Amino acid sequence: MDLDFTMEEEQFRAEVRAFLKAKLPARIADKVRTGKRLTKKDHEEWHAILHERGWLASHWPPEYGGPGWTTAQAHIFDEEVSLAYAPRVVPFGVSMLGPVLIKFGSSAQKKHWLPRILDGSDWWCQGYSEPGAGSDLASLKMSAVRQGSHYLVNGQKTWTTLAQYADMIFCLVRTSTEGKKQAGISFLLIDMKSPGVEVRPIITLEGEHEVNEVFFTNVRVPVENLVGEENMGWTYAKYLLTYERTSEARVGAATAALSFLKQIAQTEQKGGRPLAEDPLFAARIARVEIDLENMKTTNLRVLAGSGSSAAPLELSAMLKIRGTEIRQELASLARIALGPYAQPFVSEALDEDYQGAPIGPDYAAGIAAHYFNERKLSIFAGSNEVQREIITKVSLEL
Amino acid sequence: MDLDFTMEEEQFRAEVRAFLKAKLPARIADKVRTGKRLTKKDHEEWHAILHERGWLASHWPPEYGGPGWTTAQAHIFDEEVSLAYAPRVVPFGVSMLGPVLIKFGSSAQKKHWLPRILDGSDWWCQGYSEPGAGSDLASLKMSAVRQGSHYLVNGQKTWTTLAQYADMIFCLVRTSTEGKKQAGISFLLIDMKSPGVEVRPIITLEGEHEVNEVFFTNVRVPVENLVGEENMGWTYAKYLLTYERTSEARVGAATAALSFLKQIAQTEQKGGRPLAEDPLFAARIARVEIDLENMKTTNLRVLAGSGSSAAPLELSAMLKIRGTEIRQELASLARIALGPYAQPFVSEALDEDYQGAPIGPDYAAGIAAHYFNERKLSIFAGSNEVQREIITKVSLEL
Amino acid sequence: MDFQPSADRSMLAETLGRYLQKRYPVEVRHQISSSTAGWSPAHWRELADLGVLGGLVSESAGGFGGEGFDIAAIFEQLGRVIAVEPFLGTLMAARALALIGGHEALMGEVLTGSAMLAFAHEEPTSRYDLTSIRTSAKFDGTEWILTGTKAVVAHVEAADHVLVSARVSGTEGDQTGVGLFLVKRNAPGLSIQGYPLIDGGRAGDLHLVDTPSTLVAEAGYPVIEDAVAAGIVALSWEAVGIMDVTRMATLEYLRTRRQFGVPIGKFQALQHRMATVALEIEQARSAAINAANALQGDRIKRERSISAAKYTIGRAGTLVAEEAIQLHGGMGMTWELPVSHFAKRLTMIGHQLGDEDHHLARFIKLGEAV
Amino acid sequence: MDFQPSADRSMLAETLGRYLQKRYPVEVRHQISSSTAGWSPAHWRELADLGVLGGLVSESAGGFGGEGFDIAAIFEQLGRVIAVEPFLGTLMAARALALIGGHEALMGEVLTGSAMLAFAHEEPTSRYDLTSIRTSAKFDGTEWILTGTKAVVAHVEAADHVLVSARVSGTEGDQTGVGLFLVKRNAPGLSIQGYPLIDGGRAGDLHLVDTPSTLVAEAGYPVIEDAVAAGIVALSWEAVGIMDVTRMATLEYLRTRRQFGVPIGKFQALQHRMATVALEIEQARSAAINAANALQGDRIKRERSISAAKYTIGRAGTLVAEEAIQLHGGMGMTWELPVSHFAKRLTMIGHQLGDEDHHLARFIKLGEAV
Repeated sequence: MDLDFTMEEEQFRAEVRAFLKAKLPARIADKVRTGKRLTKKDHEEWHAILHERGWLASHWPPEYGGPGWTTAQAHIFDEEVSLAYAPRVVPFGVSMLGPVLIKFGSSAQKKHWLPRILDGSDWWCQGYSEPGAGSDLASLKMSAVRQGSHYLVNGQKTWTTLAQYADMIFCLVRTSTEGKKQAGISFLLIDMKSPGVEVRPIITLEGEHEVNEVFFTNVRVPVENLVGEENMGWTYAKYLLTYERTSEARVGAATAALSFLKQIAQTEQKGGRPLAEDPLFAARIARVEIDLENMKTTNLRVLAGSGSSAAPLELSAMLKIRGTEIRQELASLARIALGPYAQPFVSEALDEDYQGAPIGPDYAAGIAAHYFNERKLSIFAGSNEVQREIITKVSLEL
Repeated sequence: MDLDFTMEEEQFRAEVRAFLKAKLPARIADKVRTGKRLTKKDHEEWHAILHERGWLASHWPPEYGGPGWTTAQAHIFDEEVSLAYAPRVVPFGVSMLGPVLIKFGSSAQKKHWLPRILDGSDWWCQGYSEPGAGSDLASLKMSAVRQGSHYLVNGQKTWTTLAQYADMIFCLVRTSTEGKKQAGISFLLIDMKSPGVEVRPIITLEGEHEVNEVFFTNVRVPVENLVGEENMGWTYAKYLLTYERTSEARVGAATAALSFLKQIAQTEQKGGRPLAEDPLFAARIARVEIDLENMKTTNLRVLAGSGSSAAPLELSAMLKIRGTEIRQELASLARIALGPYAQPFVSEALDEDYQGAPIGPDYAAGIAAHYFNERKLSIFAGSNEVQREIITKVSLEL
Repeated sequence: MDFQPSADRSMLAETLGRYLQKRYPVEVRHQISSSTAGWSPAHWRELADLGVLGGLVSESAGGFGGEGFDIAAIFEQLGRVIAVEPFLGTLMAARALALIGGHEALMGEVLTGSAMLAFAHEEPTSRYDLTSIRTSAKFDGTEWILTGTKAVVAHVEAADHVLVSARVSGTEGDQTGVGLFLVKRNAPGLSIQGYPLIDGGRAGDLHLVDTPSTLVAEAGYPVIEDAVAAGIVALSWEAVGIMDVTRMATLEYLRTRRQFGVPIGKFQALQHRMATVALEIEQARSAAINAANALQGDRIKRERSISAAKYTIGRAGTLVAEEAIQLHGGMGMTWELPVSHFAKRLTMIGHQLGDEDHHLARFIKLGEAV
Repeated sequence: MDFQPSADRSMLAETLGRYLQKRYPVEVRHQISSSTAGWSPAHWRELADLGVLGGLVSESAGGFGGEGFDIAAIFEQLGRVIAVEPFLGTLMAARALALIGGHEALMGEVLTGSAMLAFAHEEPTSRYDLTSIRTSAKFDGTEWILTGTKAVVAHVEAADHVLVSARVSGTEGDQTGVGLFLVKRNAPGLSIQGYPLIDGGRAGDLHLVDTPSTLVAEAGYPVIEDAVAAGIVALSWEAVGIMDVTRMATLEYLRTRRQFGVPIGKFQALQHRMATVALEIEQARSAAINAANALQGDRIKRERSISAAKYTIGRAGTLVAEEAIQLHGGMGMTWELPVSHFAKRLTMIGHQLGDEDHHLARFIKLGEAV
């Protein structure tokens, strides 16, 4: 057993750092660090920078444009990118659809869509949840009826992140109502510019527009946009969900958030000394820091244990739960650290061009909103209750 | 609204204190405070002292020998008795069977049994749980078949506290297997000296003999020992269980345990200062102290709200949960406070006549054993899971 | 012992509750909250006319209440509709003036709703510590001149007069040497950086540069402590009101939302969590009762009960808010559902007048003094 | 990165595991535990013959192990049978001697099982603080004379030699001036108050009054810290072994015990709690891996990982023990079921070499040093 990285791996880390220092725009990193709003352009800019270096799709095989990294390298990259406060690459194309197409797509689909994901031609979003199908995803109703060379699609998706920017959406749709509810689902790629597609914003509790409802009314989708076989979509979805969960450990992001929290706790004062020295607050930070240290190793165990990214289901469910708990706790502690200054919230202050004076400490503007926004972590991508069901059924065999 | 006690009530408190000072044997109080073993004789002695004063059956109506106290007086008495480290009166006769007989017993039963409870002629124990019927109490199997002037009883009870001392046991028995499982249960009083009754000790994890299995083989029980009507025992049992739960708040006992914990924390040293000044340990004590202060008021709300001891089911379930959690936490903190000296355990050191030198601080001998023993609190008298079911069904209507 | 509210208080709570339930539904609340003012002078005037403001202070100061359970009755109702009106600042400032005595004219205007008060004590670096006052007060021979900054003063933009604490002598951390001053909203050297709050309504940072003021108490600390204690009783009962509504909304959702073919309230894991939520709410209610009961009592007992309550409300409030959102699933994350706003307000109560850790440490310290 | 144990370590773990599973079932364990000695010289000798003891120390000291993952492999197996044999004291004392060097003859006897060591550092008032040493060492011109008391020394009655820390200079709390001494079991002035432990086996308080001894290290503190770090790696892995067995036993009970007509494992509220238990065990395993990995490293990193692990094991251990008892219902409270003894041992590991609070505070302090 050896948890330490090899010399080559540490060299790679240095290379990543050098790249980030040279290429990550300070303007963007600063936004990420202080919880400011990223524009569509910000995302595209960083996407393009990574693509240019060939480091965008870290988990793709080299033949499709992946960098061919080992698990350790991918892990190091994730950690460094987060610590440098780079934006998270919007995952729907690169991290979600990409792997599904690579594993289940036709050659034509791979040839057409994968390069467009890499070069940013298509902004993808994900059409999974429906109003009546949240945790019970397989009960989804949005229908696709084959009519010759196309499917006629009707229904609704919800919680669709950044659909307002998207060119394309990949959807789970019902192509059959026979047999088990999981059996009649297909995986379909839909052009957001198709007639009959309508996006309506959902404003979240902190006032942001990040997620949407997407309505489909008699939308025509060419049959070549079906991925894999008809009625086999559940298999692809499960593959993707496992993938999504593992990535929800988000070790790098948590490490960066911890580092930011420590800075705040050094700056905020309590009784004439840094808040970081208050025994109760210091204990709160230490507890989550230790949880994170432990989770880092659990994460490495998953990565190393599998040799690939397909992790044992139990540990990956645990990583989703603990990973989101840790990030929620970090968001909570940052909020608590602010004291009374967690209350003010000027939404425009999160925009780049905001000219107003900061209210309270200059890092305060987005922290409470971020805390409320992060409540989503334990709800989305398979709620933490669903993860406990997975642990119960799969591993505990109860 | 007014939480404070009246002048008369405070006068009553003074009277109770004077009585305790004069009559509670120091030898016995010391055993209770330091977690030493109480003998059967100790229990009987204290029982007789209370009986002599007329303060034994604080919840019985005066016509049966109760003191005729108000709710507030009973509460004050409970608090003072606990704070003085008096033993808890063994509840099976006085607090459990007594109220059932008073409410559901025949005149003959009341006339015969109630005085014998008061004067200690009969030591009662409780025959509820069976090996296959724990949380699912109503699924009990011990059978009583009517044969002329007696019932023929067969079956087994378990977790029977202090059955080794008991003269009598009150049992839930099955007199019918028709209809719902709750419908065929009767409430029977059985002489422990009857042929066919066998008591076998259960040794608990800390090595104590407090609970037992009781086996019944063709035991003949006179029909006049049936309480109330045949097949109506579940009603009486539920009445008793509510009673039991309310008392499980045990505010007085918790207050005494908190006071003992604080003494320990003042004595134990950490870094050259009292452990009580360690910020993390002080926070642990303060959290449970606040929980207890809150529960005291919740308990008073239950008592005052009902005007009698029959509390709303929801709050009484909450009191059982939080009351046992608090006492478990107090036991846990006392254990933690001891540091390494929680480990040694000389069982004989808990006996009165033990001559050996104390190991570590003189209060240490029984603390870890007490912690382990107190794990039972969340299991017995309707496990805390069963209480949550009650809250769910009765009050939340889920 | 008596847990029945008095007839007067029941009537006050009923009157206010009926008004708010009818006239202050959540859409109206959102409108008021997002308005430029961040509160509603019209409602304020009506509530004053209903006599609600009189419940905040004692008879001797022109009101008819001012005891812990009067404050409780009012703020519980405010919590049930997450009202954004300037009750908290009014309560604390008016209570302070009432304790000091005098100021009858101003108090009269306040209770009829024609003058507005704000209470400005907390500073940018004081972090809930009531003695951590840097704002300075100097007597220039003619009048008292204040210089300093007060942080996140609730509805300060709305105030005609601001009650400001400032250091007359001593250094930060001393209880002695803290005076209380009345500052007019239009006084020279006074400026306000106003802003909306994430849980609704508005507050502001109050900047004072050589601002003339009127001294109302030279040894102001005991008054401040008492006023803050009343503020904490108020926040605790506001939280109780919010928690009760949140609990009902969540139960309703659990009973109606279906997943896997059944209402999600049928899932035992969620049931047991709701049982814990319900239990914590009852504990919080008891803590709020204790605080209200102790408000009139001996100082150490009062302050211990106050800190115990704020700690309890902080802990329970976070649990209730987070569980309400979680059990509502995605819907709990939306602006559209009222529950999210109840959750935000509940969380932010933890940032007013001291958080969980602050009051736990304070409870311990007060215990050492016993 | 490599999470595969080496072939040597796998073999060691397998050999030991096979032996213990076969020869050390719980009835035998109880017998040994309640015997006068509180351990089994016969098993000890056999385990020595199997070469297990050699895994405790490095090659340079006559063993073949001594790294974190060697210790891990051994103690995980010991945990799985809650063995009461004197491994912990032997590990710490032998590791200390190995670090100091020399003492080849004694080490040889120890590794063959013919001499027994104990490690006596903790004192009645030191409460896990490694620098809180009052036992005094004085050189009387001929030899070193020790006076003081050592608290709850594991299996001290069994020892032929006790490695004792004592203060040569400085005062309580100094890292400097702490020496290490070897004391013979039959030395004059040495007495032992021996006793059984609530989780099995025996320990004792060691009283020294002008007891002659042999100095083995004058600047002993770094050696003590390292030996204790190794002890914490050992306890962490013992706890991991215990938790795995406890989890399996509880799951088995949940699958077979029926209430309300179904196995209680079908109740979702219990399922979700077991999921949390399983999660915490995996986190604890990761913490134990981190500690084992760091044992060979830089001091601050090592001590942070050590304190993080002991904190984690303490927290997870209490949860696992308490949930195991609770989910077993009344049965978990009985002496008869092995799970109660696993729970007791798990709980008591929290009382050895520092509890949750101690190591959390230490983790924070070490962090400030970074």
